[in-house]
Amino acid sequence: MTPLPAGHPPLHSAVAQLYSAAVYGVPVAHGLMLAWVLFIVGLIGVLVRRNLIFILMSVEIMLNAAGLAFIIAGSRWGQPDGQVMFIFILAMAAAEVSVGLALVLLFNRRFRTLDTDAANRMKG
Amino acid sequence: MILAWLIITPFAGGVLAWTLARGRGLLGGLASRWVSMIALAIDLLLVVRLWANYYGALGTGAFSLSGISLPYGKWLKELAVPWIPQAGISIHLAMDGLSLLLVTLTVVLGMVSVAASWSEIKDRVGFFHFNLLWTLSGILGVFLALDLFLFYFFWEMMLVPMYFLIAVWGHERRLYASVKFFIFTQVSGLFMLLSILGLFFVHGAQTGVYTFDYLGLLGTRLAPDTAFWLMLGFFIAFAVKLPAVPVHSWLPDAHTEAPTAGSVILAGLLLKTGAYGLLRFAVPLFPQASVSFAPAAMALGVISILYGAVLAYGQTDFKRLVADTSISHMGFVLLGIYAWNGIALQGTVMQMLCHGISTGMLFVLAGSIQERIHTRDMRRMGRFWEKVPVMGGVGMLFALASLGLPGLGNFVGEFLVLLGAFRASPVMAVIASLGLVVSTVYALWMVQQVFHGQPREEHALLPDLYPREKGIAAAMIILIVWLGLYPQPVINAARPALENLQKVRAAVLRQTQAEGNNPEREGSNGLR
Amino acid sequence: MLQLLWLIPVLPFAGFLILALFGGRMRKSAVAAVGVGSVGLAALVSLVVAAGFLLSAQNPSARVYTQYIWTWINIGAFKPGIFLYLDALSLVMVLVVTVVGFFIHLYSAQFMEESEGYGRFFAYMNLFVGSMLILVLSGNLLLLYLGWEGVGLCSYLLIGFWYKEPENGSAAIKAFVVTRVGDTALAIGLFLIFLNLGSLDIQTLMGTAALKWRIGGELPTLAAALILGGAVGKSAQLPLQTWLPDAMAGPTPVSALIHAATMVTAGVYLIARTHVLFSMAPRVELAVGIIGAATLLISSMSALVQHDIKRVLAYSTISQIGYMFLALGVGAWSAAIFHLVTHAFFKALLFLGAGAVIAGFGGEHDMFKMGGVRKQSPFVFWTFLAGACSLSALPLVTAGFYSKGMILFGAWQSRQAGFWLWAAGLTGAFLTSIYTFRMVFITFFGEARTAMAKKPDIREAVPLVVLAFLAVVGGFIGLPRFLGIRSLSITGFLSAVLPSSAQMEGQKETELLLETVASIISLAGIYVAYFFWLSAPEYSREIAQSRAGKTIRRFLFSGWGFDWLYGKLFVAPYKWVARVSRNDVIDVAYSFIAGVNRFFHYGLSMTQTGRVRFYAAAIALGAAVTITIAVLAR
Amino acid sequence: MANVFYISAAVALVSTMLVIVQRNVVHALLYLILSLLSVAVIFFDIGAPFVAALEIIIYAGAIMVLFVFVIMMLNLGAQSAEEERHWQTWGMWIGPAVLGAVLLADLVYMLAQGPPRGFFGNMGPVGPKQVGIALFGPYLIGVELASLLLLAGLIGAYHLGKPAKMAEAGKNRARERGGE
Repeated sequence: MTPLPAGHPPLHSAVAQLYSAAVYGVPVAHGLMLAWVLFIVGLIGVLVRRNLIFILMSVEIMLNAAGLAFIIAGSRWGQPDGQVMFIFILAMAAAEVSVGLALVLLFNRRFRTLDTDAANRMKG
Repeated sequence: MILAWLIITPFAGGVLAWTLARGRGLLGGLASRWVSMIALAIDLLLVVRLWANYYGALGTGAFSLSGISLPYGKWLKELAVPWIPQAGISIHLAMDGLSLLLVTLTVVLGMVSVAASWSEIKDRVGFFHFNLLWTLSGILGVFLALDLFLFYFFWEMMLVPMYFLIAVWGHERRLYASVKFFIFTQVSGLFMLLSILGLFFVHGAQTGVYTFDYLGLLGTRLAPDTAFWLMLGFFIAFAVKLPAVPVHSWLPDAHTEAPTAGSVILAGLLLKTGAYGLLRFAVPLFPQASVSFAPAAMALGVISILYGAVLAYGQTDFKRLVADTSISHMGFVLLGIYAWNGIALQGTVMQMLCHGISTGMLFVLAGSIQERIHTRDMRRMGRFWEKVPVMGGVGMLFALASLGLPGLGNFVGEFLVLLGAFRASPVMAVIASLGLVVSTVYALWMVQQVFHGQPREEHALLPDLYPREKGIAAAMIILIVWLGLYPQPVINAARPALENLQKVRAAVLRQTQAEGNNPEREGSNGLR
Repeated sequence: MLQLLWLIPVLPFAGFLILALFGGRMRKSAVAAVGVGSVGLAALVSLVVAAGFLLSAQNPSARVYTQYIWTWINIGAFKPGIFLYLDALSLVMVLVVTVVGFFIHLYSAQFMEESEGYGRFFAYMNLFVGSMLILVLSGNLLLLYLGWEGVGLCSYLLIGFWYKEPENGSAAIKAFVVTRVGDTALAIGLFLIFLNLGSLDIQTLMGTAALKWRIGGELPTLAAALILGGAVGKSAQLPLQTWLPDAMAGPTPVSALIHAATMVTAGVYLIARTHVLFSMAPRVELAVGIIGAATLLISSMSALVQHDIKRVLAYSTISQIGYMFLALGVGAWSAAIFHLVTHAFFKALLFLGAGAVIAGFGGEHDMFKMGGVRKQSPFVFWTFLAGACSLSALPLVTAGFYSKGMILFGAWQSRQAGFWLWAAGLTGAFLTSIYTFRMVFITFFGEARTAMAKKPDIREAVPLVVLAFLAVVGGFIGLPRFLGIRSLSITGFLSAVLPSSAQMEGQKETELLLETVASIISLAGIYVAYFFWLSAPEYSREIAQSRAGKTIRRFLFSGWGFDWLYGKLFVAPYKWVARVSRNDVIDVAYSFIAGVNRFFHYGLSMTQTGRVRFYAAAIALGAAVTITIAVLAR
Repeated sequence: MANVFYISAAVALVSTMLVIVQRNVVHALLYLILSLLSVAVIFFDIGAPFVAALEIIIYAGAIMVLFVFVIMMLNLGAQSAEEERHWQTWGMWIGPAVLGAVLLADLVYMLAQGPPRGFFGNMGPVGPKQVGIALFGPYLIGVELASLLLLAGLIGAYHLGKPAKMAEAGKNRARERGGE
């Protein structure tokens, strides 16, 4: 049994735990499942779409899903760390999108298309 | 300090040659040629001075021929400057008769290769001479270094410019050849590095003195197994360079594809570094292991002799044929080193020098033929004697040197090696003597293909040797005949170093005998 | 006067150097002057030296003169010097080499005039004479080996002198390679001798051998056998005789000088020189005799069926050297040397005469296309006839008769297999006179099938006459003892160097009897030749046409199939190995390693499609697999 | 509370799926904003009001606006949707769908083996103050790194976004230098 974190309301009994679950919470499994499914959808998007902007969007979805997982975990323990991680992810996403979109512009200028398959010059 | 100058002069000359040639067209090329020639001429002067020193030392008795009290106690010249004292690394150069001989050969062949590429190399002349001189500088370093770290440094330093010589100015398959050359030598060099480090740590753990100095590491006591593996590391590196048979296959490609100067340096000098390494490092550092390894090494030598000759006979490419003969000739060197007695070792030194001269000259000839008719394929040659009698005569003479005709230097080398080997192992010597027969076959076959027989293709422009080439040929002929008829200076110069090797062997044998009486140690010795 | 000794080999070498360096730019007369002159001078000097040698001491036969020039190699124990050693044996050899050599040079001055490469020819010839002189004058085996290889080289160069024909080239290579096999045996012999006796100095080593080794021991046997190997190669004896018939590709004076008079007899000289070793190895000595006997039979049978006049002479040379080996094998050392000398005279004469005939017919070698030379050029006929008589040992008036007689007598007296060796020699003598006179009758008699275009001039005539004279009177230096004239005896002269075996002192009656038998045999042979090729040629034709005749003929013609055998046994396998390993079998292993690497390289670089989505898919797939494994493995 | 979570989750899922199947970029972008908003609702619901706000301001606000700008600059419209129709075929979905199914199966299997115990969203809100304290306390290094990352992104975007002419000129200069 893991010790409860600070600030956690005391659990009087198993009954009380069940009750609080029913009233106040959602099972962690469900939250993680949501994050996982969102992630998979983003992944499918990356794999399916050829348009560079769609791919970037799908990457955003995946990042967001990862952030969601962190938030849920932080919420599970009532700790700020999950949110801190989300902020880092946010910062990273911002940087990624700015560079990524600049690349999109460059790509379009160079190839006159947004089709990623057009740029296969790095073939080995 | 003269030793350092010997290395620095071509080093600096190379840089200067490159700088002068940059962006100055034909004139710059000429300047870099002359700069290289002058740098080597300065080296030659230094070498002459060293010979004068040597004969002077003979007179005063400071460097006596007959024997030296301490092993490697007295050098003709020595230079020791700390380099990285924390790791026991110093710039320790020293010269005895053996190094003096090889240094002389290096400088002479260096000049020959500059002269031989005078009209052959037209592209990036400055960079070419830079590489050429740096290779030479590395080779000189290898022949002089006494610190194992420094030795390894020079060992690698001669490879990279050599790689460029092959890869940039080579013939059709130059990239393949240069990469193969580089991989073989580099990988084998790494084995040696491992062994050097192993020896460094073993010695350090034993005595508390961590040093890379050769004199310090001499006589390190090693367990038989350790000694064997460390020795093997050195042996592999040197055997690849030599080359001995299972690890020879880089050589025909590299020699064939290299430009003339590259082939001359490869055959004449680079191979000698392997033999020198065996004589100077692999054998004295691990005497016990070398004694037990000797039969295997001799067998490799014998196989090289015969296999190289067979390979040579099968070739149609002039340069490849000559390259394969190198395998055969260097087999004699390997055989002689591990036959390990005075006669065989002297033969080894003679063979090293004479092989450098004779094969070097054959490569120069191959280069001048290629310059004239743009092919090395012997099936497209024939009856050249008619048009180029001087070249024919020179080619014939060096083919004869290559087959070991008495009166020319190679005979002395081969005969002494075989004589010494006969003492060590009559069976091996007899098999190796077959090399005399098969070498006749390939050498005469070559002459027949190129200079005699049917002209198989018309070559309109086939001028005889130019004065520059005649000069090279005359110098080489004089050298090879001189070595064949009066090799005594070489023998005398090499004697002290070789006598030390014999003392090492005698000590090992004494020790083995003493241990043989001790039944507890017998088991471990019996294995090898 | 003896101090001039060093000049004898140096003069031809100097001639060689001058001709090699400047021969291309010299006029033909100048070339001839240098080429012939240097050898002529050497001959003069050697005559002077000989005079000095003979006059300087009470007993010239025991005199020895050495001239130490410099130390060649000095490695502690191993210290062969370059020094000349002159005793009775080497004096005889020097005289033969220089005098016969000079006349052959003189002959060549005309013979080779039309041929290109005049300067080259004389350069090689001079080099040869120099090397041969080094060989015979050398005081130690290593220097002898130098001369030995040097003459082999010149033989190669001169056989392939007309280098434009590939066949000449391959004949030359064959000659060098086959003799090199023998040379290698000799080299191994040198190793063995040096390591066991501690010296290569001939006199020292023979002395040491006599002290250290016992007769019939293993080491002397091995050493003698290895030296024999060298001798067999150089002297074209069984089993290394195959190169000599092909060596006839060279110009005829070369055949006369190298392949008849001097170089091929070097093996005989070597064995005589090291006779102490052979006497200590009786089994090898017997082998020498047997090899000689077998060779002389085999090659004289081959000589019977040749068409090419020079090949007849080549096989004849082989068989005559077989006689010398026979003599060596029975310990009749001086008889061997005697035959060597007379053979040098008459065989050189025969070759030169044949050369004149060949040149007369415009380079035709086939005897059956010649004929009638007797009428067209009586001068050539008479000189040639003198040589032929000497070769077939015509009784009393020819040199060959005395030398061969001495050999047969020695064989008869020999303790080891004496009778059989004698019988073989006698059979050989019979065959010799048959093939010799077959050659004479076919070439010189009958009607001329072609007209002779060219007649010898003075430069060719003088050598022919002089050699004919020597071929006739040369035998008087070795008259059999029953004639009772002992003034000039080669046996006596050589006795200090080559001990005449005790059995040579046998009964004079036996000797007389044997000489008579030999004379009859030789005359019978001549008659047989007369019968088959002159009086009743249809018989010989009939025999040749019959089935068995054809087969035997082909067999003999090819020299008993030795070439075929060696081709199958050595040449073809070697070529096969060379062809197979041409691309370096061992390299295949490395190529395999490289190939495996390259395979992976290609495999991996195929995944390098350059398409982002593909990479993403790969990442996703990898992640999925990893996660699945992690999940399932929990 | 739980109901809010489930409803938002459903909205997020559906809108996200619609994002990846859209042909029109702008539509897809709008669905993405919807998805982000619903996730923000979840955040708010489970006691993370600060990040909920950030999600809306930065993600749905700033980043998506960046997308819109780019789409405008590229002038993507009807013809790009037409292009998309070309590119999208049913076959393309198979592989990724299988991959997704495998990952989903992993998840289901894992949950079946033993779901993580515990609940979330019942701890009360963790406010901006706490987050700020954590951020500038133990995670200070991370903040610094994030700032560096943003700076790098800024410079990178600026460099990449330079007008074509300047980039070309630079390349030519480089070629001259290299080809010498």
